[in-house]
Amino acid sequence: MKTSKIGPWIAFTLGALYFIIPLIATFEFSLRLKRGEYSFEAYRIVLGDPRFQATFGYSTLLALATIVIGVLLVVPTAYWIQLRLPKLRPVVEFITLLPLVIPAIVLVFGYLKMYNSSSLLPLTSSPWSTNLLLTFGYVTLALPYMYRAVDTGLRAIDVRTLTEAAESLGAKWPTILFKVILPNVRSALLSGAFLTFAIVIGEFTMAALLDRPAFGPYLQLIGANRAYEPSALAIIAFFVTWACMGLIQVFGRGARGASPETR
Amino acid sequence: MKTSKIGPWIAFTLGALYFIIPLIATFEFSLRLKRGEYSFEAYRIVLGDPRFQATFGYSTLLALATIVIGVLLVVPTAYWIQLRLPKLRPVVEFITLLPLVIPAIVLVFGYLKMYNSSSLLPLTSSPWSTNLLLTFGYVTLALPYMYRAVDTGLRAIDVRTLTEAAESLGAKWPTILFKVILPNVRSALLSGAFLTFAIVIGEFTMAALLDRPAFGPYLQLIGANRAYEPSALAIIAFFVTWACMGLIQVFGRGARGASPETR
Amino acid sequence: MSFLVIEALRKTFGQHAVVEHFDLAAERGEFVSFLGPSGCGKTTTLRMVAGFETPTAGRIRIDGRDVTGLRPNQRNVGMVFQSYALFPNMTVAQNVAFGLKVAGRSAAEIGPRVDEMLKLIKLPHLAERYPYQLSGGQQQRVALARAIAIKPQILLLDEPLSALDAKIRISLREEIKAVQRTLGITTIYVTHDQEEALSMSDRIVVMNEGKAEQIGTPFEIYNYPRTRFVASFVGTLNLLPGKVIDAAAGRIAIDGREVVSSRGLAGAQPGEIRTVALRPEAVTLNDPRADGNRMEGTIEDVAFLGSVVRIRVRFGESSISLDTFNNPSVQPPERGQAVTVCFAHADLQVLQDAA
Amino acid sequence: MSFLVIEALRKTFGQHAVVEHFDLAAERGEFVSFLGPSGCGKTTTLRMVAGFETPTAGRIRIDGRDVTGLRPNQRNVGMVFQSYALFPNMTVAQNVAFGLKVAGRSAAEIGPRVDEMLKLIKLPHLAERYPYQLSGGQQQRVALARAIAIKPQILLLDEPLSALDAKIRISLREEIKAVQRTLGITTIYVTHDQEEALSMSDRIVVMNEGKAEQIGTPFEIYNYPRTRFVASFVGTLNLLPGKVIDAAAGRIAIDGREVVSSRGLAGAQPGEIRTVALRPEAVTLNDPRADGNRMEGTIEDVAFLGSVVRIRVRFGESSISLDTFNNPSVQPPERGQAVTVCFAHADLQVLQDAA
Repeated sequence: MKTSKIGPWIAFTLGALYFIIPLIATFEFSLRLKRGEYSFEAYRIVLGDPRFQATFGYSTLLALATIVIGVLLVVPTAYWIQLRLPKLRPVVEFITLLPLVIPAIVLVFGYLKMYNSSSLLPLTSSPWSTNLLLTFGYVTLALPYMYRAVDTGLRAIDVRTLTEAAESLGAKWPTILFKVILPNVRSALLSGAFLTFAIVIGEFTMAALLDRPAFGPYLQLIGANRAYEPSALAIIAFFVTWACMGLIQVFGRGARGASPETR
Repeated sequence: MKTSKIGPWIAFTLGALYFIIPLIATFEFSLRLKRGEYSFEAYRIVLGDPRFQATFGYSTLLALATIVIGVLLVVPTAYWIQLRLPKLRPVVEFITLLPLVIPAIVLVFGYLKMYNSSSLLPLTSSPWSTNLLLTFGYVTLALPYMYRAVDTGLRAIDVRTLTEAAESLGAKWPTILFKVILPNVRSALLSGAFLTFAIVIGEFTMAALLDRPAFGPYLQLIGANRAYEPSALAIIAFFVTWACMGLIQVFGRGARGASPETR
Repeated sequence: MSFLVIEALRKTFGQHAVVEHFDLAAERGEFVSFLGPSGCGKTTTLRMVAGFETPTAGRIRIDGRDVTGLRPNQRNVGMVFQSYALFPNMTVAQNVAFGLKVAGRSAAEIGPRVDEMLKLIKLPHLAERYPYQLSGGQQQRVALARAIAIKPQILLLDEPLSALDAKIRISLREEIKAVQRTLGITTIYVTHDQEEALSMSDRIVVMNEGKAEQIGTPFEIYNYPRTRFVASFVGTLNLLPGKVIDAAAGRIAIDGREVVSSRGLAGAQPGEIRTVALRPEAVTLNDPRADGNRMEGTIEDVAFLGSVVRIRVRFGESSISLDTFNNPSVQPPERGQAVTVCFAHADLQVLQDAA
Repeated sequence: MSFLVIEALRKTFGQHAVVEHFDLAAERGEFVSFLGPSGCGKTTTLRMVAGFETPTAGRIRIDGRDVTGLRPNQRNVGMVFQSYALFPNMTVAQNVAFGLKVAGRSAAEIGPRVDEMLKLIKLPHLAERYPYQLSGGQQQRVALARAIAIKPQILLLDEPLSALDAKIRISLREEIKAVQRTLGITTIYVTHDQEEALSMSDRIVVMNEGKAEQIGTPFEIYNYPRTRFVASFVGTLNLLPGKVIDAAAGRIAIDGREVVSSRGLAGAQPGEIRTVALRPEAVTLNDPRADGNRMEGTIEDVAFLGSVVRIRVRFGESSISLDTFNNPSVQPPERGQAVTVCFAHADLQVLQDAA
């Protein structure tokens, strides 16, 4: 039995190298801005660039808006589907998977056609409303991850029986949702939120097509015109997302520790 | 109880409209190439374009290669993790989620730095080896979906007990894998494969940065230079992915019908 | 009028009727069990009383009030689930207090009530624990405390012991019964375990394929089953083919051996084959004092069940199971031993349906 | 040498010893049960015999061959799991044939063997069904057929009946026992249900906290438990505090009432408190013929268990449970009734440990 443990470790190591080697190469390159020595000069330049600060701030704001709208959309839907309409579950799963496979470009074309300045909802006519449109695009993009995370969280706690137990104790919908259901999927929600954050920060196509000052297009701009700074930016972007993923793990583990399954 | 069924139906309808209206708007627009009448002229032009055929064929080939490599990578890993190293599961899940949050642009920078023509593995030095590099990029990109699909499939059948049952009946690893495990996750595999296919067909960033003649860059090229054809292409891309998703549902349902849980 | 009245209850899912023609009248403080195999409709019936399922037809009245159309949170019923269903984010005390808080009681009222409940289930020392820190048996006791803390009109239990180990099942069933008796709360208990139903209930509803086959006290259900299903589901009746010899005298032949039943063979023709039924505990082995029927056979199987030893004796084509009490000073008999089984004329029932 | 020999078996997970000092010698054809509460190490021990867990220390020998280091597929053991573990993609017949195919038998050999197995479990008509089309009980019978089709040296069953309904559990346990006896296959059966272990086993290993507390026949385990854990886990012993009056004469007072034990009170001082044990089936109610101990009390509880009626009689601080057979012509006694309980001097055991 012991020998068969080597196989997965090899697979695991290869998988880790597959991601880590390009990362190290990029990092090493990003330190070489000053000829003949390693320095963080590229990072200093990038972090001091006002466009970096502006685009990163803009994307962060949009990410937070996306998370709020996504949570309000996904939690009640996933809860009701699980509780009352389990037969609709494959349909909803299908819908939440659509954004994965409809290229972003198609979605944006659709939006542009639908919301152009001569339409009923001229969302592209002002920066503010274009921001709104972009946020909705991001909600769509993040939907699969948010839905999966929340749905998995809900499945882990036997929503149906907990709801029935609360109902038989006299509780009404708001109480059930806020006192019984939400506290038990809090970590799933956070995990979905961080994933959404990471996706929005790195997104390029939509922001570029709608011509908004987001972090993704800035990343590409720098990438096309500079040598060492893009590597530094890539490393920064990686660490931001990495921090998000780390937080997912922390919250995910916290939830598992407090759930009866792990006893 | 009946009133509470309206809520999810409204959510469901809104969700559906959210995707369907842009789609219909795009479709309607794509029919207007000939002034004053609806026609499929844009589709005729697009489908007759040799570049469409070439790029679509290229992307299909790459998608198939991605699926094969992905399956060979993911199935044994997921199986071993589930069977012998359940403690590694969060780590592996973390790794498989990385491609979602590391912007494609970072990965490609890494690859370019690592495999440039002066490196040990000069993969970008010939078209053939760049194709290989792109395929590996796609494998990375599709990893989360493939892994999730296979992992869910494996979880549904209690791999561990089935493996032990087969082992106690004298079976060795190849028999267990090919006679017991694979037939029971076939539909999960297919679902992961179709999702991979849809993703590769629509991917833009990697193919563009590595300068390969894939369908995604072609889509963007047409989008930047033509009026009605991009809409037609978007609709075609949508139907290809839709067909893939439909197949997922068919196979997914077939699997559920044959599993004991639904009795 | 009875405290809980269920009239002509019916529930269909699509074409399939899960519950049909279900009537029940339970008195205040009564403990009623729904007993039957999986899929017999017992849980669906309970869920209609709780309000989780809407009946297709029929009425449910609690204390004279028609609750058929009310939502679960308007019914004031306490529910205990097979899976415990404790709120994982709350401590034991918070779980028990939940229903009281929802009802808007003051903290001064809730505190003592929670203490009282935890004392009742004998877990006052675990008030600050979380559910995942408790054993299954403890979790189910907390679930019981939570359900009764709100002083429900009716307590509903849905196979509460099925997920527990055999030993804990028995001790918890005594505890549930004691709590129910102490509070005098009207209770419906769903189970597939005949021993649970027999030992806890004032009355049992034996269900099969959506219908109540028989309603009666455990004593009635066990000793006077009205249908063949009840007879075979509850207890371990010996069912044997007997050939009628003389109906008036109650003489009948089992496997060629003549026996007598004093419980009526009305209308049977000589030579007719009838099913005869015999409780295993009505049969004794090698009892010199017994007058009545005697049959000679060979011991085929001996199962030591603890306080009872179940012995199967074979006679040609048929066999009879009989129960004797374990006696520490006498080893149970061996397989293959020749024995005489004895049973009273009055204990041999002849069933109405032809064999 | 015995057929299955387990020597000084030990299994630790990290610091925690799950199984310790485990020794067992089972003869060819013997049916041995591992009985104990959850977490007592019984399943881990079984899994070490099957080869799914590697022992930390100790040896396992089957028919003289040391199998401790062998992989499960080299051991020729048949395993039946709680969750059935049938291959969902194969029919019943294909499931049963799996082990034979793996062993490379010819189709001409496999066909008849599968038919034979399906006949043995009485499901020959379901050969072409898939597992999901079967009930739980049928699935478990197929799992049994699959395990024995390969003619294993040892059959291992891991709580095979825990997932089933009470009624099916009883009928399946008789079937498993019958199949085991027909084939004469050496069997280890893991369970937490004392009645299962008592009724099926030739010998029982009662386990607690990773150790075998007692190994013996059901009769020995039930009637002569060696430790307090065995006494309380197996059966339903009455344990009462008694105050020694005269050790030599065996006189002792229970709740102020003097009784006599003929089973030895050696070394006890007058006035000392000792625990006395009494089996419920050794006690009778209002028996005028009985000579021996008599105590007067009040009926506190009556539980109708089917063939047995369990009555609890209270005397001041203590209470005694007793078992009587159900009698269809006599209603069980009522709570509150005054009664006399009678038991023989020989049935009153005085335990060695102080109360």
